[in-house]
Amino acid sequence: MAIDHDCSCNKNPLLPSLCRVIDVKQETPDVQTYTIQTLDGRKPFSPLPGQLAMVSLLGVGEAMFSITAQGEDYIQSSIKRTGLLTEAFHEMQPGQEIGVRGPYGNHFPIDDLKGKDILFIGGGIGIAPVRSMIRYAFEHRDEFGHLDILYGARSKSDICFKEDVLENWPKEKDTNVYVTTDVPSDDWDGHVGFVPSYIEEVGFKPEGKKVVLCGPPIMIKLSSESLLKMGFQKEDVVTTLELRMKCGIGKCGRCNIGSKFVCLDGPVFTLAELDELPDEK
Amino acid sequence: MSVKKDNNWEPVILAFCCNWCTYTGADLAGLNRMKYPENVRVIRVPCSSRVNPQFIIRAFQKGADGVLVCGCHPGDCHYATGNYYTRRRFMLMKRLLEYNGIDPKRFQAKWISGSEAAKFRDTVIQVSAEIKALGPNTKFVGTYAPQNAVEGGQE
Amino acid sequence: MILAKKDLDQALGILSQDAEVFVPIIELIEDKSGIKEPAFEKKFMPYFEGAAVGLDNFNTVKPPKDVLFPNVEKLYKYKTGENAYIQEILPEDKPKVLFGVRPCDMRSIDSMDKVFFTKEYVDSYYAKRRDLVTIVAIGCLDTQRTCFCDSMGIDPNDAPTADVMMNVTKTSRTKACPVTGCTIPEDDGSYILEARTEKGQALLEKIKALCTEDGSEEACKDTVCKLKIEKDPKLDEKLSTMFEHPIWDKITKGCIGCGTCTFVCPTCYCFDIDNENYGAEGCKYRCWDSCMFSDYTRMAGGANPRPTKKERLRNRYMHKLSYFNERYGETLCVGCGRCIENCPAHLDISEFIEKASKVDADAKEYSEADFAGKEAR
Amino acid sequence: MAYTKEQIQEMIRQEAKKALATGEVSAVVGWTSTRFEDRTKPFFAETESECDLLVWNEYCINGTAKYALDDRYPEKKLAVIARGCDSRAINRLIQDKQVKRENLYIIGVACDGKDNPICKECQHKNPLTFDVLVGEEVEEQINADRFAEVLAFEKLTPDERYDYWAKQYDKCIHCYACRNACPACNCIECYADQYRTGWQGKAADREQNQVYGLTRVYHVGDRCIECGECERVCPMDLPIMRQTRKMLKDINDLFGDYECGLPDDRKPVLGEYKLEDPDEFM
Amino acid sequence: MARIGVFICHCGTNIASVVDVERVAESAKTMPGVVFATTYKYMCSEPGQAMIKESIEQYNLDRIVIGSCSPRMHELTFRKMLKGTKINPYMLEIANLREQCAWVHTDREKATEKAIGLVQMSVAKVANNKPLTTSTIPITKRALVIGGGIAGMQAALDIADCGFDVTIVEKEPSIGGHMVMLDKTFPTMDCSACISTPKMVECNAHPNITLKTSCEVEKVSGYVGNFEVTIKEKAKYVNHDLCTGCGLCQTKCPTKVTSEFDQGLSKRPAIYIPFAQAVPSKPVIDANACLKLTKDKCGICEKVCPIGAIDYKDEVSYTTEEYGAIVIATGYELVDWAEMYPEYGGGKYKDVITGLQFERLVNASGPTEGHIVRPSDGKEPKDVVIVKCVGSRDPKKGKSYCSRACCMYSAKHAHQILDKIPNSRVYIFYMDVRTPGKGYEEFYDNTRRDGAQYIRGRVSKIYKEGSKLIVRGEDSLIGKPVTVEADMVILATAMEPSPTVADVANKLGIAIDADRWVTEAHPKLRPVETQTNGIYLCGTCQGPKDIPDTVAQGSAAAAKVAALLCHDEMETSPMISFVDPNKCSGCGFCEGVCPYKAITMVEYAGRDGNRRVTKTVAQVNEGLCQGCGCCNAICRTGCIDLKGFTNDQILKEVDALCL
Repeated sequence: MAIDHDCSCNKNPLLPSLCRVIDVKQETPDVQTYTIQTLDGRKPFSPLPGQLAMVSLLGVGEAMFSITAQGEDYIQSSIKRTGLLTEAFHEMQPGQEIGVRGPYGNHFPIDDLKGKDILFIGGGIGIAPVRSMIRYAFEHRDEFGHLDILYGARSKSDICFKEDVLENWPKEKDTNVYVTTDVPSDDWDGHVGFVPSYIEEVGFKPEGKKVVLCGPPIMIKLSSESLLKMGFQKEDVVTTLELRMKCGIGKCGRCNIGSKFVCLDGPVFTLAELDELPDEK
Repeated sequence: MSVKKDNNWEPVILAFCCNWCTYTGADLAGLNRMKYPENVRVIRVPCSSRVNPQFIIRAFQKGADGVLVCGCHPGDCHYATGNYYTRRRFMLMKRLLEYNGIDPKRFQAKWISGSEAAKFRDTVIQVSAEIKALGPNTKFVGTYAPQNAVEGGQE
Repeated sequence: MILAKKDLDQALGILSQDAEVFVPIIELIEDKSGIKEPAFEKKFMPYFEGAAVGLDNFNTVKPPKDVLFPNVEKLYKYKTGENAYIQEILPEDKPKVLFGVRPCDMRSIDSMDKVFFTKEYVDSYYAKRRDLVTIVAIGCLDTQRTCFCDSMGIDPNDAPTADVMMNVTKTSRTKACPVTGCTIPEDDGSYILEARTEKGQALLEKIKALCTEDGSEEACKDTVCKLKIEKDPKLDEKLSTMFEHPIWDKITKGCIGCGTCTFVCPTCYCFDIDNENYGAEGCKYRCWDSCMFSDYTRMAGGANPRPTKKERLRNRYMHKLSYFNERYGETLCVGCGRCIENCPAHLDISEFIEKASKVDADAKEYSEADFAGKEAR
Repeated sequence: MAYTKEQIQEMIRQEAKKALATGEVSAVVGWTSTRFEDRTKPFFAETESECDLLVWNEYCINGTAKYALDDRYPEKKLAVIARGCDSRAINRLIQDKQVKRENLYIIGVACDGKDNPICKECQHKNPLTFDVLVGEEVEEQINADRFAEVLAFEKLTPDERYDYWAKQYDKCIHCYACRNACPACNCIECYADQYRTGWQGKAADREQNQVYGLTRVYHVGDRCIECGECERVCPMDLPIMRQTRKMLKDINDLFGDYECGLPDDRKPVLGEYKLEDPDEFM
Repeated sequence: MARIGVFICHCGTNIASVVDVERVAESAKTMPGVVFATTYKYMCSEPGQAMIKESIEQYNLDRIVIGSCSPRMHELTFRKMLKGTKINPYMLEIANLREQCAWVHTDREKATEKAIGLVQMSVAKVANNKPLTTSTIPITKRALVIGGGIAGMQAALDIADCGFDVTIVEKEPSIGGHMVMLDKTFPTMDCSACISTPKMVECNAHPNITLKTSCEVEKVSGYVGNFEVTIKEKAKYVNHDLCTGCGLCQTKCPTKVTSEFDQGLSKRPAIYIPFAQAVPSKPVIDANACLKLTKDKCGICEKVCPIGAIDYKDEVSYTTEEYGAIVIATGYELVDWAEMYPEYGGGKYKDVITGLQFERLVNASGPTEGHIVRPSDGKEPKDVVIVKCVGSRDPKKGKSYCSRACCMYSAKHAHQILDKIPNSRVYIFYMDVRTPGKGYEEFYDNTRRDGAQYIRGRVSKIYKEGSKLIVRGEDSLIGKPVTVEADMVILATAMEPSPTVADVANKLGIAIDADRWVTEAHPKLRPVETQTNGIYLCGTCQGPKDIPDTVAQGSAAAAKVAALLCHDEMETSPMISFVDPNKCSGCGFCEGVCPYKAITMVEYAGRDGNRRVTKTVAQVNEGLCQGCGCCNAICRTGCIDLKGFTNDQILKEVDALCL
């Protein structure tokens, strides 16, 4: 006898809804941000910060991306060109129809973060999921304490969301923004150096502070080490994982780490939670 | 795959033609206003040795009724030796396809030089007639063509 | 209810009238060249008149899971460009009967149910198929040498979650199958059928006329598995501490990285999603995938969290024996023995279970020689 | 005087121990027993005591050579116990530049024919390449009927042939055991795993199985060493060698006698040409 | 997703009269990726091109398909047009609606259907096109000429005169080749040495020419403009930097061996200058003959040399130099007739000689100082038989081709004999007389007038009776057997390529035919180029020819070289193969089938699983690759692909075929 399940009223979780890309923005030479809307001009769904969307380029393929921002009637996703599929994504033009399903996965622990100071750390395209949380914090500014944003990119031209990072966010109240690049360049007069060392250089104080950390695996690893060295607790640092995902609903099997599925139980984990999982990330 | 079976049925024949000989020969047939059946579609490749046998399988899978590979005569290859490899490759492939049940007339290879417009025309006429006599190809045709999905349902 | 063996074909015929009846059938692939003997294949396929039904004691190579979770399943079709659309393709409404499912396979379907029905999302495709299927399970009369379901806590004589349970009567005699040589009940034997659910009840209603109600017949329920293994009852917990154990290096060495074990496994449910295009139109489908394939977890940039067969096989075994327990509360290996029988490299999950049960979870070294006594002939 | 199985087994164990003792060898690949009497499994002996688990009997049927590809960039040598077919497989891998001879230590042992139908057709029971030979060489036989199966099958009508294969490909479950067991299938990344490039879909339906089946023959046909592993490992019992042998037969018919995996530096047939090759495309 | 524009050309009425172009355009609008489709009277016209450009802007197109005449006609035109737009010139496909549709069909309905199909395939292909860019490669302004015969010398001189450095590599101790052996040249009868030795001297003296005699090409790598050539210099045992060429050593050397220059008709010492006018005029030691080097005896030359230039310890040396272009001029040899024709005595009769031997006999500087005598007894022959086509035009025994020069030099030989030996009789057995050349027929006429008897037929046997050679053949004109008693027989033996050519061609990566002649890129239009860019040919390495043709080819090759070297850099075609090193297994099959040696196996820092390793992978040399794609079809992983004709593009084209 099969387990009781209600299938008649349940929406097919694998079926995307047809949406339209209404704007394409070139963030860096290899990152684009897409603004997505349903065909009738609505927001496809209302994700919580850190959640994922499965974006399907019909006829080509689909991939999971974090939702980096949302508005009244749109969501935004940023995609970095890494392979054949993302290359095809980068050929998208405004007006193009795509399939979107989601939102998937857990989200940043908003309730835990509320009332605390937050240090946001992003590296490269890793700022994309963090941005959704940063925006949430700004939208609910009074619910959070002091905000620090530390962002590192390869060079100035590789900085994603330049307007936000360099202009908008520094203007927000009670907010410090630190930006660094890996390599110096003529058009960059800011800090030069890698994120982990910059973290130590700034010398954030762990007391009453939560950390949201996102970026390439090696950056996460080294930054975590720096943070722990500085006295942050593993429970207070949240990060996101990225693995190959297909179904998004914890069924197809490939994104498991131990008994957890990144698409369903993740992508947001605290360092303490990650410690519990097998080393297969 | 819906089987196209009516009296007006025309086969779909794919011809891979090397740029330097056969494609030129086919162009020359045009310049000379020679006439041949409409059912051959040419894919231009630099050399017959560019043709991967997997393309042939793909063509049958996608519903081609016949496939033709044409290149320069051995010894005349624009790239010196390409068609010698072509020759070996397709001598074997032809037999393998036949072994798997594909009528040898459905896959043919021919050397046609840039001046042999008439040979190009004759080859097309002959292959077209042969395949027309055989009828639509049903072997290796994709069972998963999406028009099945569009028309029917699951399974 | 008692159904005489000789009436089985008739019963299947009746059931086939308004449902597709999947039953193990011995299919012959004739080799007309006469060089090799004709090949037999035993698989679950729709019943047809004259089919050589093989409800004997050999399990099918392919498990019955594809009736609920097909090898390839269309999800939706779409069109790009002008007049773009996305249109769901759900399975047909046709009811199905899975007839002759062994207890191990029945348990595997239970596991599948857990996967596809629980944890936030219900898989619409699986759900629809599952709802339309009535399952008739059969108690094993004999077991293969690779069968070890009773060591995994499954009774080879009973499948509690089936819609109908079917057992051979105690008085039934057996004989060797003239085709395959395996043990089967003689024609004058009979089956005892017992409905466990409403669906099952409805199914039995249809063949009631063929059955008798003889209370004196007793079901044969004393079958035991040929393969007995010593399994630590807390193996799942033990394994969860053994992720870095040296045993993994050793036991995965022989693996050739093919997908045989996953595709013949009744509980492997991993799938991939891909599409097939036809001009501007196309179709999204899902198909079985195997965690043993190198590209399974490989990411776009080339990095792979499970780069070698060691990590992949470890994940498979851990999934079967530990992860699934943690997530769904039961072991995912049902002891059907298919992977043991079919593994090209003769890897043996039962052997692993035994060894893992015995080893010291904290050992830093592992040698096969420690187990030599038991295996060397 | 011929050695007994037990004697050869003991010699294998001794050679394995010697190889490990040199310190240059990481493991010895051979066979060990399983819980079933009539079955052995491939085994990596890494310590002296594990060498005593190596067995030699008529059930040692798995190929050992392909394990050399598990580590393409090894720090130490891998010792491989090689029968005739394994040595040809090793030659195949060396000729395809996938392993370096110096990374292997080959313990050759003449094969007396295993419990595997293909062994009846074997023309090379003795290892062709080895560092040390265990026991004595055995007499080779010429298999005059090498292509009998192909010849018989060729006599069928095209429709019979197609239907036969279609049924076979209906069975195929796309597990790629044939590929992974085949010493000629030694690409770092198989075309069939490259779903993005669109050579082949991932679905295991008849269509994709046919595409895979034919492509496989084309890819390995001119390099097949006829070890029969593809057919042995197939869980669905597809007659895979019948396809590959067809190509081999045609190669023999068209381009002269041809056998692969011998210790020569002959190029695969499709990688070379002769001006005087037969031509039917005039 | 692509934004494709489709432009269907009427081509006046050429296409439009058979194909319903409007319907094709309408249909194209429904194809995946197409955002705009239109037709126009003449796409290739200026207004047509302007319209395409405007549409690109207006509809934000990123690639286009043009349905028009054959791409062989206007592909370049349209690519040039795209250079002025935001679209890369290679984001273009042309559907051939004229030559392969409208012109060959009459049924309007079916032709239109086909046209739609062709456009569909092009649309599917173009959607997968990638922008391609041409790259430039620098050119080393130096040329290498392999072979120092008349062809090589002529080529070298002409290149050098254009101001480029040239190196001549000659395997013999002197340049000059065969021409300098000859006595007179037909039809003008001027002295061969008199006109070739000045060329040799000029080569030696030319400031832009470096002579490398006793040298061979050892290894060639690189590609057009950038060849790296390793030259092997054989041991000479004489330090040419010191040697003054006084010749004393030659006169004192006790060893005498057969002279190659005199075709075996004389002896030379073991330390020798090959011939009097040799360039460089300095001796070398024949290591196989020298007593010192073979038996460690003698050593006279070292003792007599006034400046101590003898160096018995000399060794083979190698130098590597860079060149932008290479000319192969390895010349010919005569076939070994003795093996082919045992019925002519198989070499055992001394008085059966080759034409080249006769040249030495009749040459004033030859062994007999120009007296025509029998090698056997030194007597003057009266009856001389000349046999033509020995080894030529004889596919059964020799070569199937005609050696071209024999008809004329046989006539010349006849003329010389009749001129120098009073009352002599010359019989010429011939199959045909071929005299295509200025003044050639006249020369032949004169020879006949001089008294040479032409007998049409093959010689079946030559044997000796007493001191006479009996020549038996058949006069096919009268159909009767003929027997001639001769004092001497001259065989006009076939030319064949120098035995070294196969090796050189292999090193250069150029093709030779079944007879080992070097294959030219195109027999009509690219007669002095080889298949490989930057490698040219001239002279008899390509096929038998006479001196005027050889010299003409030498100059032609020089012109081609100069045309290349006068540029500082050159553009390469972007439609070449490329390798995905991450997928490459390094099996090297592609390397084996590449006709241009454009693929080499290189080390690459890749990954194996998650481990960093050094892999061996194929790499395509952009300068050498010509884009044939042979390597693509042999590659099992599909990791080597052809830009412009990628696997993906062709598969998509095939997919679109049956829609």
